[in-house]
Amino acid sequence: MFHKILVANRGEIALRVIRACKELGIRTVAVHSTVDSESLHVKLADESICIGPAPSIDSYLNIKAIISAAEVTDADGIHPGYGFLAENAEFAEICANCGITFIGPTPENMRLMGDKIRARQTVTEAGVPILPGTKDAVSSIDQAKQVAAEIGYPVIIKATAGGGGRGMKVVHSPASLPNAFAAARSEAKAGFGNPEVYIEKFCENPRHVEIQILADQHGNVIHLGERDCSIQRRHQKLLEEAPCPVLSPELREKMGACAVAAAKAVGYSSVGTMEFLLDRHHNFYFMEMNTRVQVEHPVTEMVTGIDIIKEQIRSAAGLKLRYEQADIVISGHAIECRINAEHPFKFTPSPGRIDGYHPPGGLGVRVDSAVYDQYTVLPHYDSMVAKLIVHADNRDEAIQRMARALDEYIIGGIRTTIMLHQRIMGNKEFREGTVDTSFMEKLVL
Amino acid sequence: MFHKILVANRGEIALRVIRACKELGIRTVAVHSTVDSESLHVKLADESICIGPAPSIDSYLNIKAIISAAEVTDADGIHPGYGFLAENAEFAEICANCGITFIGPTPENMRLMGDKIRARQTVTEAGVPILPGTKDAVSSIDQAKQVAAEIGYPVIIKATAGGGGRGMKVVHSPASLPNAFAAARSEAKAGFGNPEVYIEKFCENPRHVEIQILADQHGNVIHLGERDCSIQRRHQKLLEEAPCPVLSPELREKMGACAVAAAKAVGYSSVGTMEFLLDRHHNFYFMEMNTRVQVEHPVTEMVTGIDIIKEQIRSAAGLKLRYEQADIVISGHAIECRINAEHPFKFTPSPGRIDGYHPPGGLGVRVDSAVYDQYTVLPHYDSMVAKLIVHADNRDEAIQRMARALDEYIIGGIRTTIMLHQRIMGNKEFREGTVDTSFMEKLVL
Amino acid sequence: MDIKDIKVLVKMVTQTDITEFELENGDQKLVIRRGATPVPVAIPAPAANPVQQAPVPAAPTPAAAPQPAPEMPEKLPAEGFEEIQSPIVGTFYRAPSPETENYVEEGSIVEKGQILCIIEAMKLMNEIEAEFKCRVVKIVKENAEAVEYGEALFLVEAL
Amino acid sequence: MDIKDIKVLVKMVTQTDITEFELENGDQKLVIRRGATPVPVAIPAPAANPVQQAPVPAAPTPAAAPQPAPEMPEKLPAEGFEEIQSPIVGTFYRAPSPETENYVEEGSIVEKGQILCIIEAMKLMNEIEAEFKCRVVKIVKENAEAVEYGEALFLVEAL
Repeated sequence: MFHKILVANRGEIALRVIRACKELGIRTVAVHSTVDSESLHVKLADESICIGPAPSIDSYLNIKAIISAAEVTDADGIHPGYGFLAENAEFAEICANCGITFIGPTPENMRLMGDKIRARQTVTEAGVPILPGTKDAVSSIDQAKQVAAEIGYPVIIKATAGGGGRGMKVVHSPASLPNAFAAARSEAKAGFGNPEVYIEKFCENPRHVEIQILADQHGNVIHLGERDCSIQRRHQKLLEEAPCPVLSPELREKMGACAVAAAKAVGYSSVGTMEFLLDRHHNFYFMEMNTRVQVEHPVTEMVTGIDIIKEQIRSAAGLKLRYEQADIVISGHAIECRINAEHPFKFTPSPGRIDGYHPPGGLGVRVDSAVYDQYTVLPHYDSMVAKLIVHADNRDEAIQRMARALDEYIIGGIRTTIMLHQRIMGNKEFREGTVDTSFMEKLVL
Repeated sequence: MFHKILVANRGEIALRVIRACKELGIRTVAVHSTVDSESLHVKLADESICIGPAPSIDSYLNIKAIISAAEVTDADGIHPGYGFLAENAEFAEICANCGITFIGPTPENMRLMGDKIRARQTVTEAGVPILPGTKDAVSSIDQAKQVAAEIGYPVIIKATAGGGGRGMKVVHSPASLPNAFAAARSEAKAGFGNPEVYIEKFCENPRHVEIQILADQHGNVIHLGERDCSIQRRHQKLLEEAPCPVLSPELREKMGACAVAAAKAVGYSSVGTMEFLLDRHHNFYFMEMNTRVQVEHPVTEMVTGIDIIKEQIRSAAGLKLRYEQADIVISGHAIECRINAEHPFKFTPSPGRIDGYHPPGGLGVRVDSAVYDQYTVLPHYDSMVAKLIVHADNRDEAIQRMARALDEYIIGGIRTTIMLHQRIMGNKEFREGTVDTSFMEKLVL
Repeated sequence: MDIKDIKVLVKMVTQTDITEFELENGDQKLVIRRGATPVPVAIPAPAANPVQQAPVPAAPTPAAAPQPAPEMPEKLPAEGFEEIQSPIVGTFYRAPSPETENYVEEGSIVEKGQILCIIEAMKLMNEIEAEFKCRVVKIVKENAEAVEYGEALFLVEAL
Repeated sequence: MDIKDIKVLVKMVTQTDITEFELENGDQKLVIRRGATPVPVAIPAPAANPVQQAPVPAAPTPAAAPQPAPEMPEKLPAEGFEEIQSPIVGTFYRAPSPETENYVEEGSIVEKGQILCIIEAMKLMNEIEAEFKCRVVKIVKENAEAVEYGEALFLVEAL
C-alpha cells in the first residue's frame, strides 16, 4: 500500500481523495497555487506545497512542479482527481518514469480511449453497440439511400465541415431522403463552402446513461450499475441519479456486461466510466469512456455502498478487487445536485466571498464540498462549490429528501444553483422520471 | 396521514422530526421557549409558536401550553421527541382527549413499562430473562445459601437500605458466602442503621446492549437488531454503535425474539427499545423498556437503511409496517458520537456562543445537529450540540471514518467532547471492541 | 470611479450617520463601513419549500416565515406606554361570548383587577386581569386570533 | 491605482471615522481596515489525527501544520531589501555539487545574470540567476531544503 499520496488537484475532489487516504491510514500531500493557500484541501492534508501562481497552466497543469512536489515530499503515489491532468497520458508516463504510481489507468489505456475513433473501433470489436453511421462523405443520392437503409431510419444528415446544428437534416423515411439530401448539401455549400455531408443514425433527445467500472491489475473487472446524467446544460451535467429511472434489470445487466467486456478487451485496471446514449426504444450506443473518477461517482457509492476512491487506490497499489459482480446490489435511490457559484437561471459565474454557510444534515444526506464560511470562491477555477447527494429507499423519497436538504442549504454572499435544483425537484416531468438531455432547454424557469 | 404535526421538543430531535415530516409532505409546527426563538427547529418548521419562558417546566413540560399551541395551529399530531413529555402517560392521554394523536405508544403501555416492577413481571411472563435475585430481605445464612444456590454464583449482597456501592459484597463461591453475608449485614447496620440485605445475580462490568423495536397498530412487531451503548459516563451514554461487536447472529436473533415477544405481550404499537445487560458469558438480562425514540436511533438507521422516525409517524397514523422481519438486513457498521458542550475530560458544561462552525462531510458521514455558527448554546437545556454518525463496510473502517470526521469537525467558541471521542477512537481496547460499561472509569485521558 | 469620485462619496457618507455603504458597478466595487460593525445574520429563514404545493390550511398560522434578527428581540413598547402580554398560548377573545359586549375598547379606563380579555387554552377560558389601573391605548390582537406566550395583547398607559 | 492614489486614499480614510474601506476595480482590490479585532480564523488547521500513529517519515515536510491567517500572506520583506523567490518547486542547492564551493555567501555582491543557486526539480538542475546587481543580505533556505513556488530564497539589497 502507499505510504504517502500527493493529490494533484483542488476543491472537493482533492478533499474526497484526502478523506479516503485518511481512512486508509495513508499520509497526504496537497498541492496548491498561490491563491489557493486557504483552501480546505490544503488545511486538511498532512502536508501542503505551493506549486505555482493562480493560472492552472502554471500550477495544477504544471507537470514539472507536481512531480517535483512529489519528489521533495517523498510521495509514492499521485492521485489526479478529475480534470486537470487526470486524463493526460504523458503525465502518467512521467510519473512511472519517476517511480511514482499514477493512481489511474495505464498511459496506453488513456491514449486508446482518448482517441475517439480508436475507442469506437475497440469497443465495437468487444461487441459494444455504437451509433451506426459513417464519418465518410456520402456524395450521391444512391449512396445516401443505401447508407440510410443500412443504418435504419430515422437518420441525420450532417455537413462534414459543419458544426453547431447548421446544415443538419433529420430524415424519417426513404421518401423524404432525396429532398433532404439535396437541401443539406446546398446548405452545407452555402454555410461552410463545402457541400460534403455524411449520414448517421438519428437519436432524438436521448438519455445520458453511464456505467461505472471497477477493475484491478489482475484482470478482474466489475460494474457498479449505471448513473443517469440526462440533466445537462450545454453538455455540462447538473444533476445525476442512480439507478436510471427507466432501466430494467435486464437492460442494466446487458449494458453492464458490454462495459465490462470493453474494459476487459483493453486490459483496463482502474476505475472508469462508459458513457452511453439511451434512446426512447431503449437502444444504447457507446459514446466514450472516461478513464478517471467522475464528479458524479457519489451516487453510485450511495446505492452500492462501495467507496470508489478507496477501491481505486487499492487497485493502483496492486491489490485485488474486494468484490465480485455477484456482490454488487443496487439498493435504494441516490440523487446528486451540483451546486455551482452561478446565477441559478442565467448561469453567469458568481465568484466571491461566502458570507454565511450552513450545509444540510440528517439521515441520507451527504455533502461533498471544499468551501466554508468566509471562503472566497475563486474566479480562476471551476464554479462548482458543492455536491449535495441524498440517498433514500426509492426515487420519490429521494426527491423529497433532496428538496428538504436544498431548503436547508445556506450559502450566503454568492449566487448559487440551489434555487435551480429546487425548481427541478418540483418539476412534474422530473418527478415522473421521463426526462432526457433536452430537459434543460425546455425547462421554464 | 397527518396534515400537520406539532413537535413538542427542541434541539436536534425536533429538527430530526421536522426533516422526516418535510420528506413525508406533512406541515410542521415548532414550539419554543422565549430563549429558543433563534433555534434551528424554529427556523426550519413551517410555523412556530412561543409557549413559555426559558425554564422547561414552564415551556417544554407545560402540557397546557403545548396542547393549546396544537389547537390554535390546528395540528392533528404531536411528536414528543425524547425527554420532556415523551414518556408522560398523562400527556398522551390529554392529547387523545383533545383529539390530537400522540405519536408514540398508548398511555397504558407507557404506564406499564414505566413501572419497573410491573415491567419486570410482564417481560418475565413473556419469557424474557431478567437479572435473577430477590428484592426481599434475606435474613439468615441458611436462606442466603439457598437463594445464592438458586440464582447461581457469582452473586452480590446488597443492603436494602443502601446505595452508592456501600455495603455490597460480591461472592464467587458457597465457601465464601457465610463471611461475606455477616460482613455485609454488619456494614449495612453501621452504614444505614439497618442490617437487612438482599441477594442478586452479580453481573460484572456488563455491556449495555439494546434492541430497537418497530410496531404498528395491527399487531405487527419487528426488531431492527441491537445497539451497543456500553460507553457511558455516570449512566450517560457517550457513544453508541451497531451492531454490537461481540453479538453472534444467533444471539441477536435470540435477543431480538425476546424483545419482540415482550412487545407483542403488551400490544405495543410504536417504536421502542428494550435495554439489556450482556455479561461476559453472553447471558443477557432485561433492564427496562424505553417507550420512545432514542437519541442513538441513527446508528440503527444507518445499518438497516430504515428511517425510524418516518416509520413511527406512519405507525401512529394507523398504517401497517412496510417491513417484515425477513426484510431487515444489518449491513456494515455504524458509530455515533455525542458531541456535548462540555469540557472533554472534566465534563463541566460549556454553554455559550458558537464562533466558527464547520461540520464534517463526505461519504458515510451524517451530522444531526441543531446548532450553527453564532448560535448560542443555552445553559437551560441539555448540553448535547450534535450527533456525529458514520457508516462503513465494517467496524475498523467505521472507526477510521469517525476519526477523520472528528478531525474535520470545527465548533469554535465553546468546549466540546470532540477531543474525548478522538481519544476513544485511538484507544486500543475500544478498537478491539472489548469494552464494557466500566470503560469510561478506566479510560486514562 | 476615480479618486475624486471616491473622495466625494467618502465625504458624503461620513457627514451622515450611515454605518455601511456599498457600491457595485460592473467590476467596480466600493465598500465603506463606519463605527461598530454588527455581525450579519448567519442563518436567514429558509426559502419556502417549492415541492410542497398543498394549499396552506385556513387555520391561523402565527409567525411562520420572517424571523427577527439573531439578537433576542426584546421589543420595546411605544414610548411611555406599557404592554400587557399574553401569559399563555391560546386564542384571544375580547368578550365572554359572541353575544355580549367587549370587555374593553381603545380608550377605556380599567381598574386594577378588572378583566381585559379571555385567552382560551384547552377549552378553558382564562380571564386576563389588569394588574394596575390604566387606560387602554391600543388593542393589538384581533378577536379570535391565536396568541403566543409573551405576545403583546394591549398597549396601556398606567394611571 | 498607483502608489500615489493609494496614499491619497489611505490619508483620506484615516482622517475620518471609517473602520473599513474596500475598493475593487477590475482585478485590483484595496481593503483598508482600522482599529480593533480582525475576524478570527474560521477554520483552524485540523488537530493531528490521534489514530494514525505511524512515525512521520524522515523526508522533508515543508509547511504542514500552521497555516497563516486567512488573508493572502503577501509577506513584506525587511524594509529596503528585496526577496528573490523560487520560481519552481524543488530542492535548493547552494553549490553545483557537494565538492564545489557555494555560488554565493551572505555579503556577496553579485552581478546581473550571475548564478545564485540551483533548484533541482525532476532531476533537472535549474540555475537561478540574479536579475539585477545586488548584495546578498541573507540566505533564507538551508542547502538541500525543499522549497515551494514563491518561497523566499535570498534577501538582497539592489545595488
